[in-house]
Amino acid sequence: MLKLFSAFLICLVSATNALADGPAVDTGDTAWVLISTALVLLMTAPGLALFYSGMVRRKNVLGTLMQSFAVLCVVSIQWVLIGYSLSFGPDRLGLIGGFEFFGLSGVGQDPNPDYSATIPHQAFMLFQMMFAVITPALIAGAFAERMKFSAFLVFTLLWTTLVYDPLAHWVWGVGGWLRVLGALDFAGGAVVHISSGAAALAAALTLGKRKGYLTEIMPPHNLPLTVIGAGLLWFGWFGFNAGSALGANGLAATAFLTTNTAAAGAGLSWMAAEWLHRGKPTLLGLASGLVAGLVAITPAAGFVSPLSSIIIGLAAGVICYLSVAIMKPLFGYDDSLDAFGIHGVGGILGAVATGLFATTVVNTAGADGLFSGSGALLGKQLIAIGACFLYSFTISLVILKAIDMVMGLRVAKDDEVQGLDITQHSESGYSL
Amino acid sequence: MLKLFSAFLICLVSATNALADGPAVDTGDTAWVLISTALVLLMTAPGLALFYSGMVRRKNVLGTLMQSFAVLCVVSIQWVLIGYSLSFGPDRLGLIGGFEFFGLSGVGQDPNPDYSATIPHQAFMLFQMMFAVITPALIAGAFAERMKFSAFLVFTLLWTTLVYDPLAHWVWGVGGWLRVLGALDFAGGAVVHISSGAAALAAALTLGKRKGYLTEIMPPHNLPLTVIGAGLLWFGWFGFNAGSALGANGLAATAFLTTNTAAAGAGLSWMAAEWLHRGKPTLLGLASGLVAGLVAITPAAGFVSPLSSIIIGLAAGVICYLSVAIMKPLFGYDDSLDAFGIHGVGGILGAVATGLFATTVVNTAGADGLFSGSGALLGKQLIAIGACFLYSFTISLVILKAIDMVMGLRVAKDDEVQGLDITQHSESGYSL
Amino acid sequence: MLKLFSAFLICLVSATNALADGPAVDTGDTAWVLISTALVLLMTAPGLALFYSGMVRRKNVLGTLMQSFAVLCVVSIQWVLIGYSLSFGPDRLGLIGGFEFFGLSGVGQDPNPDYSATIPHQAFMLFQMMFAVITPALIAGAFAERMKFSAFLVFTLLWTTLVYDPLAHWVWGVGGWLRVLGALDFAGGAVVHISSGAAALAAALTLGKRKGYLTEIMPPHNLPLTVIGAGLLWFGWFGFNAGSALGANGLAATAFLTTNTAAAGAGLSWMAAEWLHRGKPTLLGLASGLVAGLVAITPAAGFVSPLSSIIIGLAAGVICYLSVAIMKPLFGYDDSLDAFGIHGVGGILGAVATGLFATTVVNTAGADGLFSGSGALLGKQLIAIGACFLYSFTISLVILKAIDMVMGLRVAKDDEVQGLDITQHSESGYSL
Amino acid sequence: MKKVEAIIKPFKLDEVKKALGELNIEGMTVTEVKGFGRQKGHSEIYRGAEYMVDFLPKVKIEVVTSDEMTPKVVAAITEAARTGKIGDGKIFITPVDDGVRIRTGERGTDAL
Amino acid sequence: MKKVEAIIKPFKLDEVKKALGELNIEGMTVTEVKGFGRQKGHSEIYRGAEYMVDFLPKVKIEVVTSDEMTPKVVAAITEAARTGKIGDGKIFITPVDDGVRIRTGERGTDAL
Amino acid sequence: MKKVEAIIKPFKLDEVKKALGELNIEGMTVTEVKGFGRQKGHSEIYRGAEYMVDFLPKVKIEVVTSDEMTPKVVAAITEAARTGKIGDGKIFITPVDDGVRIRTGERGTDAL
Ligand SMILES: Nc1ncnc2c1ncn2[C@@H]1O[C@H](COP(=O)(O)OP(=O)(O)O)[C@@H](O)[C@H]1O
Ligand SMILES: Nc1ncnc2c1ncn2[C@@H]1O[C@H](COP(=O)(O)OP(=O)(O)O)[C@@H](O)[C@H]1O
Ligand SMILES: Nc1ncnc2c1ncn2[C@@H]1O[C@H](COP(=O)(O)OP(=O)(O)O)[C@@H](O)[C@H]1O
Repeated sequence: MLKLFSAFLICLVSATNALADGPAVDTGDTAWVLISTALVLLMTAPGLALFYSGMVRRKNVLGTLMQSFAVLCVVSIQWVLIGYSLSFGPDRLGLIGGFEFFGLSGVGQDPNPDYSATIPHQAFMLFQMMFAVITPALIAGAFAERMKFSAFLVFTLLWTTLVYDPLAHWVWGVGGWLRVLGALDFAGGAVVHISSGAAALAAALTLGKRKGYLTEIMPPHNLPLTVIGAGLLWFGWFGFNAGSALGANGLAATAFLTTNTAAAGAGLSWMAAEWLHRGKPTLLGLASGLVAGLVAITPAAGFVSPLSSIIIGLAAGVICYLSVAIMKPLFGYDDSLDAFGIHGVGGILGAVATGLFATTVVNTAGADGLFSGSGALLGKQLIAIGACFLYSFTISLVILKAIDMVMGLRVAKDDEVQGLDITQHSESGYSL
Repeated sequence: MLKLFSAFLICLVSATNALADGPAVDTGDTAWVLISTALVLLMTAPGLALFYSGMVRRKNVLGTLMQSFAVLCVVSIQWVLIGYSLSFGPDRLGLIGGFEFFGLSGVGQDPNPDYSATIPHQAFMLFQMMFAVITPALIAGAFAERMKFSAFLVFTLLWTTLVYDPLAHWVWGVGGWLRVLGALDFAGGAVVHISSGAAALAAALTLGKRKGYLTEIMPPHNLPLTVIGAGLLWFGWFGFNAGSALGANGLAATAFLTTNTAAAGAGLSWMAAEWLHRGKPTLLGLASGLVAGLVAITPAAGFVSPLSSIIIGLAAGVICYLSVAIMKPLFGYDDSLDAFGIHGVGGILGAVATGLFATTVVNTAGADGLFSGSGALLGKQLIAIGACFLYSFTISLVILKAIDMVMGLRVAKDDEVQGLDITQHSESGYSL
Repeated sequence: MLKLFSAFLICLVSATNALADGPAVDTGDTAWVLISTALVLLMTAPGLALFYSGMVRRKNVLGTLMQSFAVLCVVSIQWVLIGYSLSFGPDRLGLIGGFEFFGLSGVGQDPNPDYSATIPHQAFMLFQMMFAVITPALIAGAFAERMKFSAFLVFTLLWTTLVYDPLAHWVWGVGGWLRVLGALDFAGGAVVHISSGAAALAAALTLGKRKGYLTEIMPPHNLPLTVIGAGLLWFGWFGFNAGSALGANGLAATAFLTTNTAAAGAGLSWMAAEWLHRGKPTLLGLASGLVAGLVAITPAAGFVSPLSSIIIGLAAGVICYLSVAIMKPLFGYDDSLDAFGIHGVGGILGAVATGLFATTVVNTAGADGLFSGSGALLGKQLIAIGACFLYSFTISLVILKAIDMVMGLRVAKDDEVQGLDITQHSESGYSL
Repeated sequence: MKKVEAIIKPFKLDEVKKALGELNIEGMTVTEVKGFGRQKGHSEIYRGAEYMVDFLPKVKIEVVTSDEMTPKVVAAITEAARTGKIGDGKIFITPVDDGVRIRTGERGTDAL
Repeated sequence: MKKVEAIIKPFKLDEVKKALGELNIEGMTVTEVKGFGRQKGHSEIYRGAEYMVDFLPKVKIEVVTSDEMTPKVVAAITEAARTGKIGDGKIFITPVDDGVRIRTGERGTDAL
Repeated sequence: MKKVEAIIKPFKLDEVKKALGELNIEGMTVTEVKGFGRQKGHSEIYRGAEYMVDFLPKVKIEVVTSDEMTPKVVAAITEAARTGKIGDGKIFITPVDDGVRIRTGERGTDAL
């Protein structure tokens, strides 16, 4: 803490060592990464905020929106102070980054060639920040409509620091053990989606079901909000995936393309699955499917061909549908907005698919997957999936239990009935 | 089909011939085209989806949103598999592209200098994809609130393949007969707006009026949605028009500028026309007007001066207003959300205006129009307008009649009364 | 007028002197400034339009949306015809720009090195246009729910021409007296926020309170709209601030970073202040706070370190909260949506903070503030604040009084009760 | 005085209003309600889960009228609101002791 | 027991509530309704087409009260809701056989 | 015939519907209303200003039924809607002169 504070003081005065001598910044790459960063922010707020809040009941619309916005604020600060350093600071044992970048000391306007030689180090840091922001916001889907806001804030801060930051280091940090192992994760299939999905499952189990779950009808209160959110997610995901090329180049174009086709394929296949299963093609189904496709293509986006991405998308739509419509009722947990069912399941699917479909023809910096003749990658992907899932699930469980003991996770029964908006925030969403 | 499938297999393995030797990619141009591509996606979903769905009655909000999203999914796949090849594949007789690009075979990370020498071929293909996506989505305005969803899916697929792809080839494909002729269409006045407008008219005539049209009040159910859509359309249209410069250069700046002023002028002039005619300046009028201005400037954006664009905008607002408020009731067709009245009429207006206002002072790759002393261009524009309108109108009519015979175009009377949301999708938009 | 018209004719024919010889355009910088321009448009419409319209009562939702959209249309035209020239045309006495750029004559595709050597002059002009657009739209928050639409149009045109254009020249125009003095305003703290805040106060005082103010409950009618707006404002503000670097470089990254952290800090600190003061953390509070943080960082964004930006953000959230929750009721004016309380107060705070926290370590083109050892800058900042506030306040008052005498500012009592939507625009927002 | 209270299908409102207009009925009050009855509802599907929604949107029209007019009003509504299909709705006639026009203070049938 | 049912202009609700409070009326039920009457509606314009909207937003207040209180309640509402302009609304008084407080099962005026 | 009019807490609607179903009551009409009573409201905070909201969301159920059934209906609602906490709501029983089934023109209890 003292260390942090002195780093803070130093930075305040000496600031961001904005020298002008290092490797040259490419303006095109920088423009692309900056706009991609903005796009990923848009995914969280208002994108995900709307996607989720349209699905809850009217009385919880603000509480749900609030979660995404609060995460954005909290993690934006955490990342600058400690998160970036824990994730991307000099390696310690393959497990975590060191303190060197605390308070962004040493993170300036020049490129850091370890991560991106053509854009300002701050631009790389900002792009990564938005990934750290969206991940805990995704988890909130699992415990929608019943978590105390104060507990949520504490959870966000702890989870980001204890789960997200180490995982980001494992997979993306120079020296991180999964990176060294050779597991591929183009834009965060494991770091973002598997980790948030595993935490979501832990949260759904720890918090328990909503009052009235499966006995009362809980239809989405405002599907147009959800659909605006889905549209913004699709739009923003181009920043997420194609931005992960860290430059405006051919690889970015390929990642953009695979992202788009996977989303389209999964939107259609979820719709088709529900049509066959329930007799009607629904808009919420199409929207859920396209998100599932975006999730599944995330780890693979820069490693697979366009046609492979269609297959990944088609599979993601069907499999996530089954996990949500069949598996969830079977086991009976209340993953309210399907954070596990879509991000957990879709993320695992995508990580496996990367092991199957990756090809060095698309990206020489990648690897060849099973269908290009090599099984090694698939093995590494399975290790990465297992490690990320288990680590996130376990630590999330510990954090949640601890918070529950100290301050309680769940709002009072009466408050749940009255809704989060009035009881947690003293506001009403609408007076239409 | 077999051919397609083998092309598919080849691509899956050998993928996107991502070599690194061709003409160099410019990162700034690539950043601009990629973000422009994302902007055009945003225009369709959620932009147009919201613009349209706010105008329908509450009971059809999801059905209307669904159309734009479904088009996005369907055409994203169609374009990768066959659409791009039919539009931009090697020319056959000036009428259609060949099979060479099926499944994106040969469409890789290197530039294709035939179309854009400074960005990856895949980026050009993606940018064009989003144009193919939005066009059939526009048509849906004409038959809002009454078309069967299954019929809509079939229509979208057929129309894109049989109408859009050939027209894109005629106007923009190397060797396309209208391109060879010298007709100018900077960003799709003919390909996108005239073609969708003509199809919209065909659809309004084929499907017939909504139950209660002109006898019942059918006010927009949620104008804020429409206005969010209008704002996103304006924003996205910078990608549509300025992105059509295919680079981040002076021409892009000019196209950006003419786009903005035309939208502003048309928003004001529609508002003023309605104010004079009906006594009040309406928000829906201003929003409709700005879209009309965006439509009208589309073919002209990179060929005319800023002040010309103001004039084009002012004209578009008034003329589209008259077509919607005077012409439509006169003839009595039910172009429900004025897809013909705004996109057809505005597109024709813009193509004519290009023949009048174009000047090589703005763009040496363009041509001089009537007001710069040459009548030749205007003649070519009229040929292009006529050809595109007639082709689209005729084929659309044939497609619609065929679908009607095979599976029926229109929902049952009772279903129309109950609304598309419940009868087609088993969902409700709101439980507020 | 005649002059204007002939300039107009010349431009129409000779157009935008689109030569190809001047200093070279950098594609990356151009891509960044064009997309930033689009982002700032998005801030006004639909961003600010939604932010404001969600807070009014249902009966005024369209009237409030209409104001932002109408400003966008009116100022887009005004800027092309005269505004840009008055602001950035060759200097006259340090006070105003000359007529040289009327009708954009001489504003072409080549860079104008006076302002930006690496992007087309038109791109610079467009970027500045969007600042001129948003500023009067901000003021509308002060007189929401009671101004005549016709009076609003006249006010917008006069205010932009008589207040905004000169102020932009003072601060940013080559030769402008505040620029010469050395006052710093990175992205418009004084030009945009202090000027609109001062005008807002003048408007709140001139128009008087809404009927029922403080006696009736006037809760926001649709907070999700407000929150969508807040999200779009955050997203767009990256264009506003980081775009003000006028290139895709390290400075843009720093401005992006300070913008984000200030918004996050202020969102949290407003929330915390309200939590302490009223016992609940509200979503409207968090959203208001983040906007306050964005306002406060605007003048400082490219001059201060990331950690300073957190402090500025934290301060902005608390101080703007106090101005809105304590100062406003104390004095009893009805600044309905807190245009003065957030933009005026936040803008002043930011300009002062620039004088305190600025450091040449971050930006050599900047200056050192008090905490880097030099008090001179702070003095200049205070002069700039005083001059901009007083000029805007005084002229705004004169304009408003004049309009009131000629045509009346305020709708009739009965119309206020019935709402602007029906009485000014003959429309209803919803029929849900 | 009687209050005639009709619960009808929403899309029949215009026709009923017109029919009442022909009787020179100059006032009525309309409420959006949800009806439960023999007419069956519809199912809705959200993420693969199917719900039965058995409350249907209906419109309630209230007309207070003189005893003499009551049968005519009932007849007019019955005719205008009928489609012949299940769910057409009900009319209930209830007694009203008195009425007041707030603006003038008029009482009884003068208040209508 | 009587039910006093008043249809008033929405912005008068607060004043009426206050006036009833002064009578120690401690309960009421409020519904948003649409009214059709002598007060003319307004026109709306969508893409150049003009519609007459003749249903106006009104608020219905229902107060069940004892027979003795009824005239006072009626008087209080009449006074508080009056603007003197057309469309101020109506009050209807209807008989109530009995009332129950669900929480306690109390009956009659005790239930109020 | 009587109209039984119950104002209850919204989340009790399903239980009340079920309880009525057990009595073979096959029709009812439901309205969203706002209630004011002994149950206190909640405060809302907007930009530091605190408002008291004393109107609470309630649901009004109307069931028209025969005189014989009326006590049973009242009892069923009372039981199903009770939580024992303040604000559970009221039931009012009012007389109905006649009823009509619009579809068939049936009258009286046949219309139900
Ligand atoms: N006993 C009742 N009390 C109050 N409202 C009723 C009653 N029965 C029916 N309704 C209302 O009348 C509507 C139509 O009734 P329903 O049984 O569906 O068809 P029908 O009118 O053809 O008999 C219902 O939706 C409900 O609103
Ligand atoms: N006969 C009636 N039955 C039921 N409601 C009525 C009747 N007449 C009027 N109303 C209600 O009273 C409101 C006011 O009536 P209106 O004729 O406009 O003005 P006024 O109350 O001044 O006579 C109407 O909007 C309607 O809701
Ligand atoms: N006199 C009344 N007339 C009409 N409705 C009433 C009356 N008193 C109460 N109500 C309704 O009943 C609801 C519950 O009343 P309240 O006094 O809060 O609790 P309780 O039912 O436990 O006595 C109120 O919200 C209101 O809708």
